[in-house]
Amino acid sequence: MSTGILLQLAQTLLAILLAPLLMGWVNQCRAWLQGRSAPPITQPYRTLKKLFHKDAVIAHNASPLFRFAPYMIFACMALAAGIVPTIANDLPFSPAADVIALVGIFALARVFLALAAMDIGTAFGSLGARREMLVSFLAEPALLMVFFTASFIAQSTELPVIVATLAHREFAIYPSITFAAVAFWMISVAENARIPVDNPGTHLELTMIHEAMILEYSARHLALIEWAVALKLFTYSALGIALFVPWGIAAQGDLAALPLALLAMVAKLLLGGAALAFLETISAKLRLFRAPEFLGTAFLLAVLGMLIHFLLEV
Amino acid sequence: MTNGFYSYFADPVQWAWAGVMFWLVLGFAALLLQGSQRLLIRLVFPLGALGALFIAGVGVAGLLLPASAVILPIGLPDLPFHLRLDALSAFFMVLLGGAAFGITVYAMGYFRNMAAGPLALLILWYHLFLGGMVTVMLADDAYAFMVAWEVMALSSYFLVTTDHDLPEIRHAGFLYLLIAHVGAVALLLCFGVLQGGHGDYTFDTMRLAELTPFWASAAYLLALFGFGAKAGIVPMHVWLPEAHPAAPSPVSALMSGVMLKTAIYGLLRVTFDLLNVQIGWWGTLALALGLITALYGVIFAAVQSDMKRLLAWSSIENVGVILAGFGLTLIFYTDGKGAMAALTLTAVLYHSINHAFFKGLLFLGTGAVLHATGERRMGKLGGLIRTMPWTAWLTLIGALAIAGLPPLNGFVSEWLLLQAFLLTPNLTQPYLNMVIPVAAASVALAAALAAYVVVKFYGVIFLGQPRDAALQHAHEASWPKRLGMLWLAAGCVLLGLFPAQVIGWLSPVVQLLTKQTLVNDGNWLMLAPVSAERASYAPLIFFAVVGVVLLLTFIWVRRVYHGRVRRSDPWDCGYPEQDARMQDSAEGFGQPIRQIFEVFMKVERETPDPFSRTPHYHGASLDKIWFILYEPIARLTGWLSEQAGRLQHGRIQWYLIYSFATLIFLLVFTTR
Amino acid sequence: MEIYWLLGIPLTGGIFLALWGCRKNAPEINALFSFLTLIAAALLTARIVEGGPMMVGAGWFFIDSFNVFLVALTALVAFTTSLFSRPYMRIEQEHGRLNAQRLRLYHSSYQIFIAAMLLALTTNNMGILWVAMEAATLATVLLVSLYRTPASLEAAWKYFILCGVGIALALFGTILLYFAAEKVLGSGGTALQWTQLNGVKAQLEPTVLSLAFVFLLVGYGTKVGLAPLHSWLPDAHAEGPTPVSAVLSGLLLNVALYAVMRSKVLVDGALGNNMAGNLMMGFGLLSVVLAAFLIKRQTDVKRMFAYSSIEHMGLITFAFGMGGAVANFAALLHMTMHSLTKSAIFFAVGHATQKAGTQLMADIRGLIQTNPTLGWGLMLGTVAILGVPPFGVFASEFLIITTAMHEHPWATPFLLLALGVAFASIFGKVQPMVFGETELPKLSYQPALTPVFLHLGLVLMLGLFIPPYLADWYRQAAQLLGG
Amino acid sequence: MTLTYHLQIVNLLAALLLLISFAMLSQRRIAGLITLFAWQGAALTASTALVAWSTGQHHLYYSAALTLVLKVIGMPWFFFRIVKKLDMDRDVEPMINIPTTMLIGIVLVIFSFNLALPISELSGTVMRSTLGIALACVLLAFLMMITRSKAIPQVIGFLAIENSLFFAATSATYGMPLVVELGVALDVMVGVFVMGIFFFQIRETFDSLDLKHMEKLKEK
Repeated sequence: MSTGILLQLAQTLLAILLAPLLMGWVNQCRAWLQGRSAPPITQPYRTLKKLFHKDAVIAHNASPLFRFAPYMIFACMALAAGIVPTIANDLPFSPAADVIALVGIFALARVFLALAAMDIGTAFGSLGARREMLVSFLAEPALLMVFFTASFIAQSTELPVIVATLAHREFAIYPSITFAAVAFWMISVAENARIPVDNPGTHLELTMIHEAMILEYSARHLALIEWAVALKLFTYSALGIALFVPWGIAAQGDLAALPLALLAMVAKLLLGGAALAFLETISAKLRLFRAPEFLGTAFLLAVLGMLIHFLLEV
Repeated sequence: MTNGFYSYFADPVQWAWAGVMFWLVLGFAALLLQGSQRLLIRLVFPLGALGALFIAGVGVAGLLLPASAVILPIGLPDLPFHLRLDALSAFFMVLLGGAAFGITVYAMGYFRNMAAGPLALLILWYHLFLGGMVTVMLADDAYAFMVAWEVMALSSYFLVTTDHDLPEIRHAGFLYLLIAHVGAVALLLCFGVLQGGHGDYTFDTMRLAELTPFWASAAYLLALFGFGAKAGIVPMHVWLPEAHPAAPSPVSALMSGVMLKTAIYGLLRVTFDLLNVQIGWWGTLALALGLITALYGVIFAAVQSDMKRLLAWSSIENVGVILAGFGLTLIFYTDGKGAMAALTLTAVLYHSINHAFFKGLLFLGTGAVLHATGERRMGKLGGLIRTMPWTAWLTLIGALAIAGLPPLNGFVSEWLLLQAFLLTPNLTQPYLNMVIPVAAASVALAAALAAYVVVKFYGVIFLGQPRDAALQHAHEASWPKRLGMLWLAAGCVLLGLFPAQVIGWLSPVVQLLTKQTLVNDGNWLMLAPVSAERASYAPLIFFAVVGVVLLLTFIWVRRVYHGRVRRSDPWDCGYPEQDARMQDSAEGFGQPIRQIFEVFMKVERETPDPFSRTPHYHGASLDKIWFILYEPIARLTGWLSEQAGRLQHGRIQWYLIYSFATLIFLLVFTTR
Repeated sequence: MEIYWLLGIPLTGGIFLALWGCRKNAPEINALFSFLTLIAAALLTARIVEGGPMMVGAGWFFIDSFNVFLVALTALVAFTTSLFSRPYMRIEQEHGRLNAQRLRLYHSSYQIFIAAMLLALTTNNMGILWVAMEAATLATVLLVSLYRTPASLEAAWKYFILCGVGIALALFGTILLYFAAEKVLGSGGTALQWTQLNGVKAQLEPTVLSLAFVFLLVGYGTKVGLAPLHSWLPDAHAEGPTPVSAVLSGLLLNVALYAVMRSKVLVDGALGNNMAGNLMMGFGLLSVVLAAFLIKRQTDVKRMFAYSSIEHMGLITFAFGMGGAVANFAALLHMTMHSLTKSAIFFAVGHATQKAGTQLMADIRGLIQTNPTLGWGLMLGTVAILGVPPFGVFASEFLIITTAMHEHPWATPFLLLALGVAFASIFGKVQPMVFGETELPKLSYQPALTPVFLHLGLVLMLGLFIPPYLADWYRQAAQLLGG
Repeated sequence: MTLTYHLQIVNLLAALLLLISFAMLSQRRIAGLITLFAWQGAALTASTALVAWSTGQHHLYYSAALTLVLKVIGMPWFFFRIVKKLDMDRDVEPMINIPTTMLIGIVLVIFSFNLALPISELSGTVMRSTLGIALACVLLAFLMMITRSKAIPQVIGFLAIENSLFFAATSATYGMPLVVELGVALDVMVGVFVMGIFFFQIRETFDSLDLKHMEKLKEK
């Protein structure tokens, strides 16, 4: 148990610390693929440092909610990162929240972000909030369906159990999982505000969703949000790994496997980040009202995956 | 029952009846106290609130003690009022009492400035309403049930039409009472079937009646129709978005939070208790109806621009979710999967009580806003979190709860329901476990849309810049109001944080209906309905972790860096001036949803002329069902009555011909 | 002995008022006589309650629990109506719509009308029953045309001709009855005595009796206002003075139905099948549905409530047609509730229309403002007549509908439809009359609302608690009707 | 055999009644109508008296006398007075033309005979077919009320119904109990009186006794 606690803390801290790195890695890959000279991989850390040092400038009419939100969001993401098994698989936190609760956590963070965005009452803020919720009301159930497919296979909604089933039982091919995987990729693209749904690198009012929400933030608040965003990306990648390529995650209580698991993790993350960057480079940003269609497709795929599970695998 | 005085107060059911009587006395006392308005506010409402607390207490007692019954000396000669308090009634009494306490305390503040005369009447109806609802839950024979049911409807109608000088409120009240009455007649027929020819209308005989599947189904469908009309199930929902907003906010809170649940109670009572046979397709039907209702409700909630209407539509959504859960319970139950039925039923009950609390809280919040600003249109509100922080923060709790966000109560019931859906592979009918995942998907969709609605609701009303100068001096809610909201908010939090305990309290009810109890595999702080292996959720840990991380981050930031803050104008990509008109209006926020789901709506839009000096935009998304279902019915009756009117021709010879023809016809008819 | 008082008092009252009716205090005298009648009725009732059915006057009068409760009801409503008509008629006179002569006519015919109804109820002789019914018609014809407006004349004329013809047919039925009876009982006075007939009903000739019942049903049914024989009813109710509408709706219809029921008992005995019952169910359903749809298009408040009377009479007839202990019980209960509620409504409506100076509902608004008590009286009365608990009308409707549901399920959709339509129409029209704004000033004088709330109070009480002796009374009556 | 002899006469009178009813149905002038009504009364009196004599039901003599006074002398005189007072002895335009009415009348007669057949089978009294005839008369009078559009003919039709009923009572059942008879007679008298009042009221309000002025009360 105590080792469990330690492991849990270690993993969570690790996630929190490594998350910006992943972000940096993705940006670097993108730069390479687009033939730009890339910023150093540690650029995100520098940005955070700079932001933390700055004085916070907030609007006159900003309410306490506005200042409270970044901490809330950061905390939620930290918890999420703590729950998803990245290297080890017996985590004292994980009973606290299964996959459904995980979706709940993301939703909580999102709602707070959207509310904070509306707090100042600028045109962009409410615009961003609206678009964010629009994206999420399709992405969230789709994500849930992806999880359901996995849970139907594993007969459980507990991430460790799912991972255990998928990784440590005898190897089986689940066609449903492939559908789920595609759906999951589309969802995570949308949820992490990446191309083709959103573009993290722009402030064009026609396109921006996530950026529009955080326009009013500065300094430490902005830093926390940026960090949370990185964490979110990390968590989603970890989730994808745990669900679809879980091999290598250390089983319950075998500490010997940990270093290996760590290596495997890093490798998968590098690959995943590269893949994300690649896909972002080759695809173009969608018009906003194509986004619901995009996510609708994701939702459909997820449900389809579940049905296929019932057709072929039960 | 032993003789002597104590026998009158021996059982919970008698305490409960005493509580009802207390309310009635209070109500009529109000008529006598018309002289002093202060007394009405300061004395009667608090007493009423205590009554609510007492009822809740009795409910708890009823959950712990065995069922008890009593026969009152009133009613029909062969059918005196039978009252019975079993676990099911007890649970709903807890729900009622708990919610009603907060609401009544709030009402103390809400009606503070009302003139004595109308106030006295309002108090009378208010307490009749409460008493009626409790009696519905206690009734153990058809007559008592129907009387209580209609008293509830009637008194709430009079409450809805408190401001009867506004025609639209009169219309709302009329529509409400009409649909309620039609539903009541359907229930009457349902009981007529249930009694199975014994000529005895006590629930005991109904339990014994052996109905053929056909008649059982008839009874079930009638009940579904009758109770559905009260619960606002699509397509009988049209009255709800009219009536709930029309009422004064505490009444809206009671209607949405509690009265709808009496319909759920009735449905459970009839289906699981009175009917001696259940059939699988009933559940499928209820599930389908529930999902349709849920999605329909939430979609329309998203496009409303009147805050109370929005809440009313979201009530429809929640009822839909509850009904879907009910249907799933029925499916499991008829499939012989007692344990799963137990889980699902737990979810249903849990969601019912949750909805009572957070919807009540939200309606009270809107009431406070309404009083402070005199404005119901969200397009004229905004930024109230600065002028009325108490209301704003308390409402935030309700909003997060209704959005089904952890660690609040809304999430727990949703979680349980989804867990139940995940159990469907064990069903024997193959087609069902194919279909039900899709059902799960739509429940999830509804939940996600609910989040959208909440952000719209809260963001537009409480955040942003005030859309109207007058809002600058909106005053904070008075203390009774705050206390009332505080109570309900506390309810939301506690129900969210201690699900294991709540489920423990629910178990007698579940036991009663499904002959099975839900075993919590987890410990006191962890909820694991089936097995810890399968699924678990520990809101306390969850809460603790989030809290701790939040705190640590805060301290860390302050320690390592600094907490300096500078105020300035909003940045907003450097646009020079930001006025309130630039924010999203309620319509604007709902626009994407409207665009996506336009098929369900009849959209009326008038966009301003580009050259007009005073541009104004009007958009309304109307319920299509009204136009494709209700208007034809109205037209048909109109046509029929026109035909009937032709008979009344005015010429006496014709009238003579009628008599003549009738006579001849009967002579022929009888001599055949 | 009471029986003679019962019939004598209103009769002398009629004559007295015919002679001295022009006095200033005629209304009080009227009320006084009605009150004495009420006392006589009460005594008679007490006698029956303790002594059981009894035959008076060499078998000319027969009182059992069936008609004694109608007697009590009639006397009560007659009294309350006379109370209501006191201020009402005074104001009519002040408004110059009536003069002393007319008032004299009104008062004396009012008393005679009551006498006739009581006679019809108490007599044991089917022939006398017919005579009394005709007399009741004649007594009210001139009341309907009291205002001498073209409309009231037309209404009265239709009332007179249609009911006259109907009654004539009833007479033919009676003759056939006698025709069948004399072969069993021999000709002479006793052959038309109900008790005698009831004794030998099994031996009566079926074909003749079925024929007789058709005539009796069509005849008395015209006065009950069963569709399609109802055409006179709305006109008469709408155009006559409101107190008259109240007694017509509240009492005359009951008495006519009473006549039908007396004959039904005999016919059932003779035929042994449910032919009579089926006919009544058919008429009942038709009336309920037709009335409901006709209510929808009313603009005149009294006319609307007249149609609602048709609807309720239809419901009662339907219940009687179903037969059986519960249904008969319910029907009797409904008779009581309907009389009390409907007359209460007419009282309230009377004041309202008098105040607004019109019977058009579109012009009557916001009674709650002009006089709250009156407004609430009308609102509660309407709610009660629409069968919303805890008012007693619901109690009977509850029994009727649930019984119908398991004995004649085919009929329930019609009932459901009709009740729904009626509710929508009536409530939708009354609500704006009671609620909302008005420019009329407050009511200047004190309206006679005691009767209204007395009736509603009774209805409310009976909805929640029916005293045991009253219940037994109903049960016995239900028994008599073949429950 | 006297009975059969009487029987024949009474049957003859019955036929006469039927004939008169038809005549009424076809009569256009009000005066003529009143006369026919008087004749009907006369026939009724005769038959009643005959039945009374042949069967020794003495109270039938009273009814006969009553009929004579009321329906042969009283009412016709009354009607003639009114007609003179309101001078309106003009053609009464029936709503349906006479031949059609006649045809319907014949159908009615056949119908009522069929109807009465089983009953008259078991009639213990001397008269067999009279009940059918009475019924036929009732229906014919009813038909007349339907087809006439003025007040007085309608009333006469009403009284004709009364007559036929009375005929049924006397011939088929040797008359009702006396009290009833008296009551009926009283009612009829009062009824006619009330009608008289009505005629004047109607006349002074609509200045005509045409019923087509009285079609205001209807569903809009």
